[in-house]
Parts: sequence; C-alpha cells; structure tokens
Amino acid sequence: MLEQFTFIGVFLLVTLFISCAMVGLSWVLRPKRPDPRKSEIYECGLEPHGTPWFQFKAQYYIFALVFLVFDVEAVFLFPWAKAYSLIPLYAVIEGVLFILLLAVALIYVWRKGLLEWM
Amino acid sequence: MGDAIVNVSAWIEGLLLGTGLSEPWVSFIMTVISAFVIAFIPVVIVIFLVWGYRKASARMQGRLGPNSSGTWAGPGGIVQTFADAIKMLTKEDIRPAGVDVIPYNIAPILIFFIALVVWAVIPFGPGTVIGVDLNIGIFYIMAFSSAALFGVLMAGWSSNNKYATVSAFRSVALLISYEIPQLLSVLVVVMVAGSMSMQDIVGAQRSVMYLIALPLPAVIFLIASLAEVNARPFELLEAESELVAGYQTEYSGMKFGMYYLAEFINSVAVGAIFSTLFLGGWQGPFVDAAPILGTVWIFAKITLMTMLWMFIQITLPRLRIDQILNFNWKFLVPLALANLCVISIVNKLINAQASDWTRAGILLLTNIAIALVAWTLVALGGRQKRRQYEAELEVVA
Amino acid sequence: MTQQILFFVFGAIVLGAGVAVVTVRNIFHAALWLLLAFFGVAGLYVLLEAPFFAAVQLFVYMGAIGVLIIFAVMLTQGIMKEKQLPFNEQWWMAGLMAVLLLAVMVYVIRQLPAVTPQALQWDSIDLLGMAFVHPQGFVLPFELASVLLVAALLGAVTIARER
Amino acid sequence: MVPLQWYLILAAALFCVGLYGLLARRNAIAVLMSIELMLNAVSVNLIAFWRYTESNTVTGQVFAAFVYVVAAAEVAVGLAIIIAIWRTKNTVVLEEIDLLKG
Repeated sequence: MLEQFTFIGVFLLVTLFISCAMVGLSWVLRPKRPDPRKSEIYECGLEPHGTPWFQFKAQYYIFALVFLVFDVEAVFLFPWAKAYSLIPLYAVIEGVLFILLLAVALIYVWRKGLLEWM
Repeated sequence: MGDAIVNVSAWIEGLLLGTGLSEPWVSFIMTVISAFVIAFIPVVIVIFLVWGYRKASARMQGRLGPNSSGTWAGPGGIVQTFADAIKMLTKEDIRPAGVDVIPYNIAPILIFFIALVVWAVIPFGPGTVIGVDLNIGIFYIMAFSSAALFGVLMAGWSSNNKYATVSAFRSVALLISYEIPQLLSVLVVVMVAGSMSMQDIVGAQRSVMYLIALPLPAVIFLIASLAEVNARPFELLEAESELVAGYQTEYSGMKFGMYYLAEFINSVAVGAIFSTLFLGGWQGPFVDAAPILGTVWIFAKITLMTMLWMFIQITLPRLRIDQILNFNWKFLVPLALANLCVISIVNKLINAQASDWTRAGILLLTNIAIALVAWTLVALGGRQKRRQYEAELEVVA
Repeated sequence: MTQQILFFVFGAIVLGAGVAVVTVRNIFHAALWLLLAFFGVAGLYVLLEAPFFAAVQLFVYMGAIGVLIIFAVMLTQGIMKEKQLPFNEQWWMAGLMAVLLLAVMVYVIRQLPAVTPQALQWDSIDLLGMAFVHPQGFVLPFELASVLLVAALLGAVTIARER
Repeated sequence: MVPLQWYLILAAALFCVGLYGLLARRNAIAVLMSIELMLNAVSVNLIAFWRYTESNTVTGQVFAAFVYVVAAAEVAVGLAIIIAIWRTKNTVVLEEIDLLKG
C-alpha cells in the first residue's frame, strides 16, 4: 500500500513542480514595467470605491451548512457502500435509515424556505 | 503480453539497469518518469483541445475561428494555440494594488495543481498502466477536487476586488451544492461495483457498462460534474455581464493562463472520470487480444465526452444563480438520495447468482421507475404552481 | 528510514502550521494555515496506512469545515486589517499551562512500552463499513451520528438565519 | 518504521498548541480553529493506536470517524453562534461578548 502512495507522493511533487515552473517561466520571460496606474483595481471602469471586504449574506453560510452535513455523511456512507456486497439486507436498510434521517434535515430546511435564494 | 506501454517501460528499465544503477534507484526513477508522463497527458490534450474548442465553437456559432494566424497559420490554424501559449508566458504580470500577496500568488498554482492531481488514478489500460490503482481511487479524486474550493476562495478574497469576491462566493456556493449529487451518484457506483478502486470499477463493467445499468446516476453525475467545471449552463464565475470575469478578474499573464488551462484540464478530467465510472473505461472489443487497444478505447471515450462537453458549453445559455441552486437542492439532491436508497435495497434483493445482464436489466427498470415517479412529481408541482399563478392573475385582473 | 524522514516532514508541517494558526494576526491567513495543518495530518494518516482517513481529512476538513470557517471569516468582516494584539491578557498563563501539559504528556508517553505494529490483514474500509452496521458493532452510534448531524444542522440554521 | 511514541508526542504537541490558542486568542473564530487543531490531535492518536495495537479490528477508526462528526457539528453550531453575535453586536472579540444579555 505504501508503494502506491510513493507514486502519489512523487506525482504530487511533480505536479507541484510543473505548476510552479509555469509561473516561474513566465516570471523569467515577462517584461517588468510597473506603473501605479496599471496596478489599479478594475471595477467596471469606475474608481474603486470602498473595501471589498464587506459583509456578505448569511445565505451562503446556510448552503455551506447543508453541504457540511452531507459531506460528513460521506465518511460513513463510503465504507458502507464499499462493504455493500458483504452485508445482509437489514444492514443495508440501516444505511438507508441513516440517509433518510439526513433527508429529513433537507426537507426541514426546504419547508422553512431557507433554500430560496433571497 | 502485447502491451506496448509495458514493453516501453520494461525497455527503459533495462536501459537504466544497464547503466549500473541499483534496483531501488531504478524503480524510483521509473516512478518519476511515469509521474511526468501522466502529468503531461492532460497538458498535451489541452493544447489541442483549446484549438479544437475554438474551431468547434466558431463552426457552431457561425463565425470565423482561428483559421488564419498571419502567414504561419499551419493546418487549420493550429499554430494559433502555440502562439497563445507563448503570448501568455511573455505577457507582463500586473499585480493590482492592495492584494494579499501570498494567497494571491498561491491560488492559481493550487488550482492548476489540483487539476493535474486527479489524473494519477485514472486507469489508461488493463493492469496498472503508468498510473496507480489506489484502493480509495474515486474517493481520492473527490477529496482533491473538493480541496480546489480554496483556490477559488483565496483568489477571490485576496484580489481586493468586489467583483472577484462576489464571484468567489457564488462559485463556491455552486461548487459545494453540486458536489452532493455527484457524491451520491458515485456512492451508487461504488455500491454496485463493490469497490472504490478505479480499476475494479472498470473490471465490474466487463459485460454491461453502468451507463445502461444505472442511467440515472450517470445523468446526475454528468450534470453535477458539468456544474463543477463551470460549463456553460452553470457558468456563474465568468458571468461577464455581471461579474467582469469572475474571481480571476485581477489576474493577468500566465497566472490567468493557468486558470484558463485548469478549466480545460478539469473538463477533460470529467470526461475521463465519467468514462471510467459509467462507460466501462478501457473495456471494449478486442481488448483481451491486444491490451494496447484499451488505451485507445479510453481515449476514444474521453474524446467523445469532451465533444459532448463542448457541444453543451457552446450551445446553451447561462442560468441565474437562484435557478441553478434551486435545480440542485430541489431536484437533483432529492432524486439522487431516492435513487441511492432504492437501488441499494433493490440490488440486495436480486439473487446473487443472477447474471450481469439480468442484474443490469432489473436496475435499469428500477431507474426508469424512479425517473417516472420524479417526472410525475415535478409535473404535478409545476401544474399546481401554474394554477396558483393563474389564480393570482385573476385576482389582479 | 524513509518513513521516519517523512514523519518529520509531515510533523514539521503540522506543528509549524499549527503554531501559525494560533499566532498569526490576520484571521484569513490563520484559516489558510489551518488548512495546511489539515493537509499535514492527512500525510500522517497515509504513513499510518489509513489512506481512507487521509482522503476523509482532505474531503471533510479541507472541503467542508475549511470552507465553513473561511465563509465565517468573510461574513464577519473587519478582521482583515486587525491591528490589535491577537491574544488576551492571560496569554502568558495559557502558554505556561500548555507547556506544563505538554511536559506531563511527554513524561507519560515516555513510560509506554514499545510496540511493533502487525501487518494489516484485511481491507480496513470493508471492516469499517461492516462495523458501522453490524448489530454487535456500532449501529447505534452510526444512527446517532446521523441524528447528531441533523440536530446540529437544524440548530445552526435556526441560529444563523437572517430574520 | 516510526515508533508509536513519536506519533503520540506529535499529537500531544499539537493538542497543546491548540490549547494555547483556545485559551489565549481573542478572536472567536480563531478559538474555534484551535479547537479543530485539538480534535485533529485526538484523531491522530486514535489512528496511531489503531495501527499499532488493534490493527485487526477497526475500533480506532470508528472512533476517528465519530470525531469527524463531532468536529463538524461543533464547527457548524459554533460558527452559527458567532455569526449571530456578529449580527447583533458587530464584534467577534471574546472579551467584548462576555455578557449574555444585550
């Protein structure tokens, strides 16, 4: 198993090297003529106005919350799906029950109208 | 064994051993070489894909493509791509004022890195050809592609630009939403194949490809993956009319080029993953006789999927963010959940001795039944909504 | 030998990033360092031959929890240009406590007998999947995990929604 | 092969770093991040013990999986509370939000 991950490790290093090399190559080749007017922020032809770090809607956070729940669910469901052929029917139904509980959460959030984009 | 790739690697290995290097060093060098080969496969594909994409989009949209790049156009304007690559590399890289320097510079590297990383576990032929066959294969891909979210958030947040930040928020909301149906349909495949390793999933499709046995997860996976790579109907981050150019607005030169390339590489990767999961990967006629044909088959399938992606990307209009998110949370996710539950029970009820075709047939019928129920529900819901709307109109009138 | 070198590499990543998380002034940078720490822990899991948990680490921590934290950082803006000291007045006492606890733990750990690991006999993901649903295994915690997640989601949504 | 003690010491050090952050940071989100570090240290311990002493059962891995659930629930609710406080009081500095009422 560790031999396989040797390959993955080498591959990660190689891809990281390629990615950095592309930026590095352009850093070597590109002209460097800085100018304060070049480095102005582009905002639809207008002068930049205020800080971009303004407050966002909590709506995004609610989507992230629902996502988090389903994501953690995967930690349990992937082993369950992998062992699927080894487990009897009642064990499969236990897994289905697990999914249905999460579906209840989705339905609750839906009925409360939180999935509407406001 | 007539496998050309195995022969070539054995030949290189013999060459290296001939120079008097010790065994572990030779195997290490072989690992590095195969890593480079795998990493360059998507890059080489993309160089031609950019050219092909331009030709196709020009043809489909009835306008001129890169058919003349001055005197040196080459056949069909292929030189254009290389000219573009050189242009990207030699362009001045402007760093806007007030950016958060380190995240700003890391973000494109991270995104490009993750676009390449998923190629390590894609099986390009029978046996372990060049890459590696992890026992967590498909989960490895899912894990790394979910880490790509940070590239987006880092780029948007560190750019010191409102449009970039809004775009990063929107595209992360889109990416995380569509990851759920993708995940749930992958779970169905893992369940039926009984393994997470890509090579085993391909092996499980020996007689029937999963596109036939599990059409519903296949379609859900394809839609969700198209959303993940920001193909046109789901193209939020580059909504030019609203967001300038998305979270990469403030990037220029090669850093912008890396986002551009990463998007293409991801699209091809979706084709490769889809072919492996649902189209039987390298399986095809005559593979047993000549293993090298497996490599040909998978590349043919990847090409087919890429052409499908291009067709969708070029012809469809863009949706609004509320439509995209509603479609996901109120249609795709419930459908994928119902599909997972029903398939898991039905597949267990089928006799274990049943032949592959019987099993596929029953699963196909189950899928059709689920799709019909879903269709009826959607139609009923739509009719109800229309009645409400008409009643409201009457009140107004 | 290689494993030991890799252990030190990943250990250095984890600890370095961890220290950065608790000391860096800019909270967005702290979140990014936290992600690096998660990545280092994933590397440790690979060394411990639990690749599934390495992937879960990337998937859950970097893909979900990290996004949630960065969203929260962005939602509660104004911290970006924080000039104040990131620590409260009791920082030296906290440091003292942490060092003392570490000393005690290192002392205890050094008393442990050396163990040599056995080779893995089964695919641990299959075992894990069976343990979750086996009646003599962890069925009840498995279902309770789902209930806990649902409860957390409902609670968090109720608290966070805009009224 | 790496001795078990190394993993334990690394996890202990990570736990103490997290503890320091938990006690000393002023920003509530940073405190939550420190708790994440501590939970990670616990997971490393669980997996290390699984590998070195109980590798033929999966109890350690099951517990590590439950740590993920707890971490996710903690982060979801914790950050929701922080966002709610931010909305009413416009601050995430812990010393300024030590009063429960208004």
